[in-house]
Amino acid sequence: MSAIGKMMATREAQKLWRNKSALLAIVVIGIYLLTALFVMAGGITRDTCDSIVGSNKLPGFFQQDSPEKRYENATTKFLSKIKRALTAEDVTAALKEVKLGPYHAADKSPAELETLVAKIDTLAAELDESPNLDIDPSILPKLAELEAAESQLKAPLSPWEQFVHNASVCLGTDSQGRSIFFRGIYSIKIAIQIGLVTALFSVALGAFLGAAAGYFGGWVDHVVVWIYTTFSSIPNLVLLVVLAYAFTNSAAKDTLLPVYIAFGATFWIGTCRVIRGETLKLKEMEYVHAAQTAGFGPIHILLRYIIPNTAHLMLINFSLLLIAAIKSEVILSYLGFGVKNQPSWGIMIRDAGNNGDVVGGFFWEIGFATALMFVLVLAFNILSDALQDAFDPKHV
Amino acid sequence: MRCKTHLIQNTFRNSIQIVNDNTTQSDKPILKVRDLRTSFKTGRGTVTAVDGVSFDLYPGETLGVVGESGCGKTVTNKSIIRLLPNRVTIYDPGSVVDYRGTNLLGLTESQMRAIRGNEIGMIFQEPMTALNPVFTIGWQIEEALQYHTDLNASQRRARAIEMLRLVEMPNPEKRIDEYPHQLSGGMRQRVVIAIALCCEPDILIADEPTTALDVTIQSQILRLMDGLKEKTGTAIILITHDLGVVAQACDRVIVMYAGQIVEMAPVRQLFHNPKHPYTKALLDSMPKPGRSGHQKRLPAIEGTVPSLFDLPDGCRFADRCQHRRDKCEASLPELVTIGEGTQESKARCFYPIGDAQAVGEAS
Amino acid sequence: MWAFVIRKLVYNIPVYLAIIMLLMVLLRQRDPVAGMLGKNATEQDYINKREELGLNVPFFVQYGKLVKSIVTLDFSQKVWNEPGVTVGEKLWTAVPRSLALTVPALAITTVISIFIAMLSAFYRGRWIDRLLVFFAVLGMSVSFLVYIIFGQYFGAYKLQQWVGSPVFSIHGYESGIWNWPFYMLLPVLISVIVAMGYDTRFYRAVMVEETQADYITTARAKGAPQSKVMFVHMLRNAMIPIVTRVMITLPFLVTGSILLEEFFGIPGMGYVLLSAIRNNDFPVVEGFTAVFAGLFILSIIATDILYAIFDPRVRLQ
Amino acid sequence: MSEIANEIVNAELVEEKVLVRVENAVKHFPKRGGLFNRVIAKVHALNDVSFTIKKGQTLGVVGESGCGKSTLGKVVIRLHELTSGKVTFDGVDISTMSNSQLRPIRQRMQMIFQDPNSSLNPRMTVETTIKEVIRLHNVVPESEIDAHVDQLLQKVGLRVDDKTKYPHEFSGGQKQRIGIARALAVNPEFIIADEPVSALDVSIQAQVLNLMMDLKEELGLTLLFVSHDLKVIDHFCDSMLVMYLGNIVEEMPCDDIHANAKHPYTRALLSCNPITDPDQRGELTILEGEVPSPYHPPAGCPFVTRCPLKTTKCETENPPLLDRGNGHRVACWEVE
Amino acid sequence: MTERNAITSLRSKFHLSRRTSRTVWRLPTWSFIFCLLFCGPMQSICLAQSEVVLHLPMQTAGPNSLDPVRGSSTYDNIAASYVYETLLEYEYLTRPYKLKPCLLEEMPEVSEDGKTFTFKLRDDIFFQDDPCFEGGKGRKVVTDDVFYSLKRMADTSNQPKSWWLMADTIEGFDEYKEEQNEAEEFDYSVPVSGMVKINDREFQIVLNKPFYRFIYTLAMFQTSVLPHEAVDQYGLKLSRHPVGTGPFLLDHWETGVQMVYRRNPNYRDVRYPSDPGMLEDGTAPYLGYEEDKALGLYESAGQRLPLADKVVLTMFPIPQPMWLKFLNQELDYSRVPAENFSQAFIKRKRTLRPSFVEKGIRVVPLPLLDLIYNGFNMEDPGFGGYSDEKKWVRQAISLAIDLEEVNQAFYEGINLLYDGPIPNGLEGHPEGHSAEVNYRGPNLQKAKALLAKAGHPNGEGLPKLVFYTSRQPQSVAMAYMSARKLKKIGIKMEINSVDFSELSEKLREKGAPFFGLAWGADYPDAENFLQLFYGPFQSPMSNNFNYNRPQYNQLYDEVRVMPPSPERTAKYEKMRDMIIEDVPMIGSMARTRYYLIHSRLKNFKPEETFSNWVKYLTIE
Repeated sequence: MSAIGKMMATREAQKLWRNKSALLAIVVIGIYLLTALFVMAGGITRDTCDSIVGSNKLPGFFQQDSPEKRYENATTKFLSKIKRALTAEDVTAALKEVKLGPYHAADKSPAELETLVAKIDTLAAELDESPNLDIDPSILPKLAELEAAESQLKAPLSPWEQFVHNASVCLGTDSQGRSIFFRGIYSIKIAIQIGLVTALFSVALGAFLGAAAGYFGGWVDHVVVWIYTTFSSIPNLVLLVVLAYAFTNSAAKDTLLPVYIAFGATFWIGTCRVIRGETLKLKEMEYVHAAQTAGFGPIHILLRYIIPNTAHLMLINFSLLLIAAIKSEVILSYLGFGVKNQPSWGIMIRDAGNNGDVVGGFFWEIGFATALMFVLVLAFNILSDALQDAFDPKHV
Repeated sequence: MRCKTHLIQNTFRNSIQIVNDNTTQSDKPILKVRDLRTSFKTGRGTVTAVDGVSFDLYPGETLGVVGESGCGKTVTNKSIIRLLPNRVTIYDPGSVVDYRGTNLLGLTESQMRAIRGNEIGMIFQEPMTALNPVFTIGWQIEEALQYHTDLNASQRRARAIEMLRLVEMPNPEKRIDEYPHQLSGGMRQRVVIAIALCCEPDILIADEPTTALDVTIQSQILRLMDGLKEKTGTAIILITHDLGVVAQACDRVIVMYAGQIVEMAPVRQLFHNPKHPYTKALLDSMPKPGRSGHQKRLPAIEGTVPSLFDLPDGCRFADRCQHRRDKCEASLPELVTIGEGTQESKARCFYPIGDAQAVGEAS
Repeated sequence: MWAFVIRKLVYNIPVYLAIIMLLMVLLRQRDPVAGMLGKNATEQDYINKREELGLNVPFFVQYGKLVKSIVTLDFSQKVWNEPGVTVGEKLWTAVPRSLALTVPALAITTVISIFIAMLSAFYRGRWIDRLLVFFAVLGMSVSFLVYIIFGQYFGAYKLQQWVGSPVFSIHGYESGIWNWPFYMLLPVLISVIVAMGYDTRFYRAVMVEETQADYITTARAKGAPQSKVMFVHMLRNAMIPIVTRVMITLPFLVTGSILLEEFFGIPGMGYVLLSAIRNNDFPVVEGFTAVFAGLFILSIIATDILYAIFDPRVRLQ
Repeated sequence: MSEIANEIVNAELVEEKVLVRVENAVKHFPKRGGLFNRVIAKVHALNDVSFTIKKGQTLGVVGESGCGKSTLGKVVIRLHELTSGKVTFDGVDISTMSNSQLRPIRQRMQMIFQDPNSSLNPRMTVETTIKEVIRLHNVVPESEIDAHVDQLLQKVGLRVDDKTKYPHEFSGGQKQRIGIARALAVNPEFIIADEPVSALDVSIQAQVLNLMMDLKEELGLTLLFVSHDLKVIDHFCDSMLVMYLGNIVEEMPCDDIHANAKHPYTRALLSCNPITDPDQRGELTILEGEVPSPYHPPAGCPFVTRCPLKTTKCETENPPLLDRGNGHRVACWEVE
Repeated sequence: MTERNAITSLRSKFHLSRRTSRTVWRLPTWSFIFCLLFCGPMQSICLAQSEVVLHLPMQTAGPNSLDPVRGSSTYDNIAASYVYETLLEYEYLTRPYKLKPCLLEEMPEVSEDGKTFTFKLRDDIFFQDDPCFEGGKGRKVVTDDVFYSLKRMADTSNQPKSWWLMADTIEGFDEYKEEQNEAEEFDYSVPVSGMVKINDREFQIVLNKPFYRFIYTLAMFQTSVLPHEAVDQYGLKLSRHPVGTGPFLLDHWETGVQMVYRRNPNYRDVRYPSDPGMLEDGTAPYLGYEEDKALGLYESAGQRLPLADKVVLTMFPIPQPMWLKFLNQELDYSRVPAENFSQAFIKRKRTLRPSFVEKGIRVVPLPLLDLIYNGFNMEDPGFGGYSDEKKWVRQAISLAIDLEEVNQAFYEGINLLYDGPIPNGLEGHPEGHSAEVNYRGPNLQKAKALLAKAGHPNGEGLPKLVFYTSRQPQSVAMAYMSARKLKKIGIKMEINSVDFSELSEKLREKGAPFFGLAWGADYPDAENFLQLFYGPFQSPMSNNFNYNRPQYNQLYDEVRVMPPSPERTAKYEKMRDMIIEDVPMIGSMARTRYYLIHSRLKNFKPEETFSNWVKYLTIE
């Protein structure tokens, strides 16, 4: 990493700093990284993402819910929980357990609650007469009354809870009633994690093997070339899926490890090839000869002279692989081999696609995930472009 | 083969003769460059690579342009033929490149194309890369003919073979169908020359044509160019950093330093009686043959060329000049005529060598 | 040249053997028999089935069998999950359909990308170049899956609603050249849009490099018009990296595109392959990989040969 | 009398002490091809080359590109392995030593490279570059390293403040000075300079040559100086080797090469070198033709294809490098 | 002036003449050429309207095998039922289900002891024309074909998936199976003592015991009748080349994409059911008759089947294209996936949204005979076992899981929750869907109390509960929802999402302590569900729970030979309550399928227990 630090002081780096769009990209990436750190620090937990905050699929600010939707919200989720609790053996204890998103049962006696429930039921029954509430404006007062009664069932939220709740429904919920907003934000962590680990691993492995192959030549070179030719001659899809399958019964199946391995095994090849080529070039540079004549051993030369001078390629490859990892996660998740047990953009896009959300005109889940991913990938694309510009004088 | 030496000697003599004729007959210059000022837009701001260059080129003469890397000699010549990237290049509106009465800087790109290769040919430094590797050399020569002449295919081929013969390519009928990589450096440079000359341009700009070649090949190429000049009467601008090449091949010499002409003189005068301290220092710093200076310190020019981004207000050579005085650092000297008669030379110096005293006291 | 080809082939034999080995080892991490028999099978059924599938013999015997069948170009192994179908039949029906999708996509992408790249390289640094590069990057930043989901919705369904008559099929496949635009053009266009960003950027970098070459200056000094410089001098030299890239892509054409095929109901190789992996249909996966790896190696050799054709400097050794 | 004689002998012994001896050095670069990637052709970079460098001597090697002069330098310092032959340094055969055995020898011999832009690791500061070498060979104790580095930089004419800078922050001439400082850092006895000034501008070239000259005097270095520029060799060296197509065609002291040069190639080189005097222009020997391909050198004398003096004998037999006395050796049938 | 002369001379030699500036091809002109490439021919599809073509969807990549014996999935069933027929079938419109003869002249005669069934085949049944027959003409179906088809279920080389239907049923059949599979070649000509041929049209089948369910078996597609010629001819390829007696022929099959069927021109004269009319006492002849009548299901009464000339069955492994095609009128009907329910429906009334109604789309709901459950392996040392402590732990787990929440989150609340294994509509289903004693969650207090009682307060001392479920994202999400609930009572649950094949493997090995599965009815009898818990049917047979309680087994032995009667129902209820008490499974849910149809589709009354109803469909 110190090599990268030193690189930042060079002319190339200055060229990079002058590039305004690259700076903007760096700022964007920084924001994502901070968000990821925030999530990692427990800012948003997996439970937050999985908890059901409502069946309201449309984002709050987008449009007023239709009367049918309002009716449904008021009469199903929370109400049914209260009703069930009221029939339990230990009513008070059961009431304590009632929870929907941030809401708890109001601090009322079971009798009071029962009256409220009865009131709601009567109102609901009246409303139920109407075949379609959406086209019947006359029911609106009654609906308001219903909602008011229902809200009395719930304990009032503290301002912070209210804020969190508003945030969680600000982009609506997915088909299971989970907050799209929190899932999307949480996925930043997953994306960054997958991207960083995969890219770091692939670049490190590729660079090391590539540099060694290029520098030592001979049988080392033959073996490395042989390995990467072998790996690249198996269709990527087959390799990815078969590798992901290999973890099906292992303890690591619920972690991101299968994803890391599947990507890592396929991604290092490109880097290896590039670094090997560059090493072949660097090997003939005079400063490498100088180091040889000074009497430095091959490992020293490799680590101090060859690899640092491929740092720019590693950096460019790193950002390209990061993009590739984030984008491939979607495909792998679609095929069912990607992230499990936690949200990711891939899963959000897949769910939206599988659930026919798009057909139903419900673009929020796929839209938010795509937008978040788009901005990050775009930023990395711009950055890697800028890096290429800065480090490859021919590229301008 | 030894008899060739004699022949060449004669050739050189003749060429000098012609130059002298031209100048004495005050033949009209074929190219007049006036106050050429070329700037580039870069990431760090605009930089003026050529700053107020003016000179004339007469038919049949070889004009040497000499200077260290980055002094603007290549930019000057690429400005003339307008081969600099349009996007980043700014020609000063006051600059004029007058070729037979037309200002080349004012021409459109398509008008310029009719000039390039046709009226003005160009040879480049790296014969290894200057040829397109995927086409035969014959194709590449014929291509130029295709743009500028009405010859049909077989005539073009005949002409290309003729050109190869002219540049003393052995076995041209066979070689014409070879690819550049099959030729040695010297042979490739001959091909480049053949391309430059196939439409019989009035001016040939040779940008360090021999730098990348070995000395034995260099002398072949120099001889060849001189011979061709003889036959076609083309005026040559020869860019080089090698004073030896200048001494061998040029009639008049322009010495450039940091984007400006610092001295302009006929070749003999320049070598025997340099006016500008830079020219003098440059000549002195060359290792001399013979035992006199063997294993002695060379009179080197200390310091480095100033950055074009950060030029001094005064004389650009001032901080390296052994003769500098206060005035040199304060203001920029003009390029003024020094000397007498036909041996006329110009130098950009307040205190030119030789009559430094005189000018110095006059001011 | 033949010596070169033969040497390359010989050199790649260990690579080939390793590919088959690696794949077989990876595949055999899973037990296909249980899934096939369902849960009601007895131990004896299980043993019988293993025997029938040839899984009862030691690994290296299986390996030898597979290698032998590949060497003799024998694709008559039975597909496990589709009784009565051989691997060969499976591949030969699926691959052409994938090709009908991928070949036009590659061709269109390459042509358009080269064109845009040249335009971009020509106007390098100006707004039109920046715009084109920006769009390329923009296009690359969206997931393939999103393109497909929205492409199908807007490109097939919505378009049909607006136009009033079917323009592109939403889903489905029929063979025949006249059916091609209806069923395949939309998926092809989607994959063109997806791939164009990458290709444009790559080709642009190639072109930019070429524009800086000395011989371009020579050509301009000759008085060559810009069109000749670009389409004759530059393109011919740029053909070398372009050919390399296209050749490297070629073997991947037979894998088809799993996502497009699944969404648009094209029974191509990607579709077959994925369901084969999911259903543990080893013969299909192995047969296909063998073909693919063979193509891959051949394409590497072919690349070298084409290289020599396009670049007279290269001699095959 | 005897005392004087003794002294002379001693002086001679000291003076005559051979530091580097190259015997029958052959270096082939193989070119592979064919069905099984066998060696199908060889570049004859060095073809039976023998010479010695005495302690304190500066030996110049001159020749055109591809004649093997750089290979010669690299073979001596073991950057390339010899195909056959032997290199002895201070009486020790180094051509078969392992890398670790070689390390102490490497401290005593160093190399200066041609291209200042590529001879320094762009990712290391000047200080790191030099210190690294010092540490490797434990030239000075750790505590004195800083002082040693400063001293070195001053010696090559660089500002001490600049030591934390990266190579790209220097001009070409300064980079070459850093390269020299790195070579000197381990206090070597013998330096191979591979075209150290050919990539520099004329004005800078003189600066660097002067510096090397000073250092040579001051440190009593032995040098192998490779260049394609006869003028520089002539100016700088005590004696020189002229190489052509992997062969030494002439070796002679630099006392007056114009008068003494015997080999037709040396003579051609001399006259081709453009002389900075317009009055002397034209007195050139033009060598016709091109250097033959190193893959297929001529059967006889390597120079036969271009030689103005060639006879039929030259076409079949390679002339031996014969001593003509006074340290002058020539390989030519036509020279008496 | 000399140089000028030189030029002139050269010029004359080569006829050099300088050109004036040339017109140049500007770059943009190229763009037009490339644009032209896009203007490929666009064509629209024209469907021949002369024949009746049905476009139906299938929500999967497609069937694996059309061989009745090899096929196992619902999709195999559906695809095969176009071509194959069974001895009996269900009446299309009548509810509750009622069997009627299909290949038979009349319903089989059952002997007094209920063990001997006498059958008589119809005289007009021919196999489809196929090259495997002599002259390519389909021959008449005879008794031997029926026996042959049944015997194929015993031949393990066919990898039959449904032997359990025949196991311990027909006299001598089990022995026959054992003998023939051990013999070198499976000999179909060897007689089975329980299969008695009377003549080519008449035969008897003798059972070991009077198994009542046997009659249902004869309506299941596994017992479809097929000719031995086809098996001989096609071998394994029979899976893709069905030769049956049914109303349709398989025209072509594009794996994973489409199957096209055409009308069987030689199909015997079968007519659309005629309107039974209201009974004399003014009651409907069957459940839902009025609705059927109102929907016009009797408009085609008396018409010859099949009503459609061609059926295009398209596979949709992913929903989006299916939805789009349905909305685009390219499919005649579509199932509404639960996740999409609220997009199409006003949830309150379960009616279609106006936007759908405007398009002329109608909804047809179908409650399924479904059992969705999470099962325990009763032999698992951690959570299996019959001791009270183990039972309490399972009961606690059951009480912790909130099925209603699962229903709301994943099924839009449209699933029916009930206790025990018997779905709604069958005898033995608890009244009000809820048994008197039950352990339906959520009741965390009770769950915690039970855990404590079992000696595991807050889950202490309990191993990790390893749960196996399908790879489907929805199942995984459901599992995690349950895991969160279990965490509240201190039980850790590990979730393994696996392919069905891996799950099968685990179940076969009894290696899955806890697993998610579903069972759909093969025939409308609670026995079909209760047999899941019958001890002798342990893995690898259908009893995945490895539940084995002697009382239960005894009860099962009793009920399986009983005809429908109040006594049998009482026994069903008893068995149900045993299951509820022992908690070998946590459940239950039954789905309701919502079908959307375009108004052009006629006679649509979907059913998933049997699938041969496509022959009744037509479009306007």
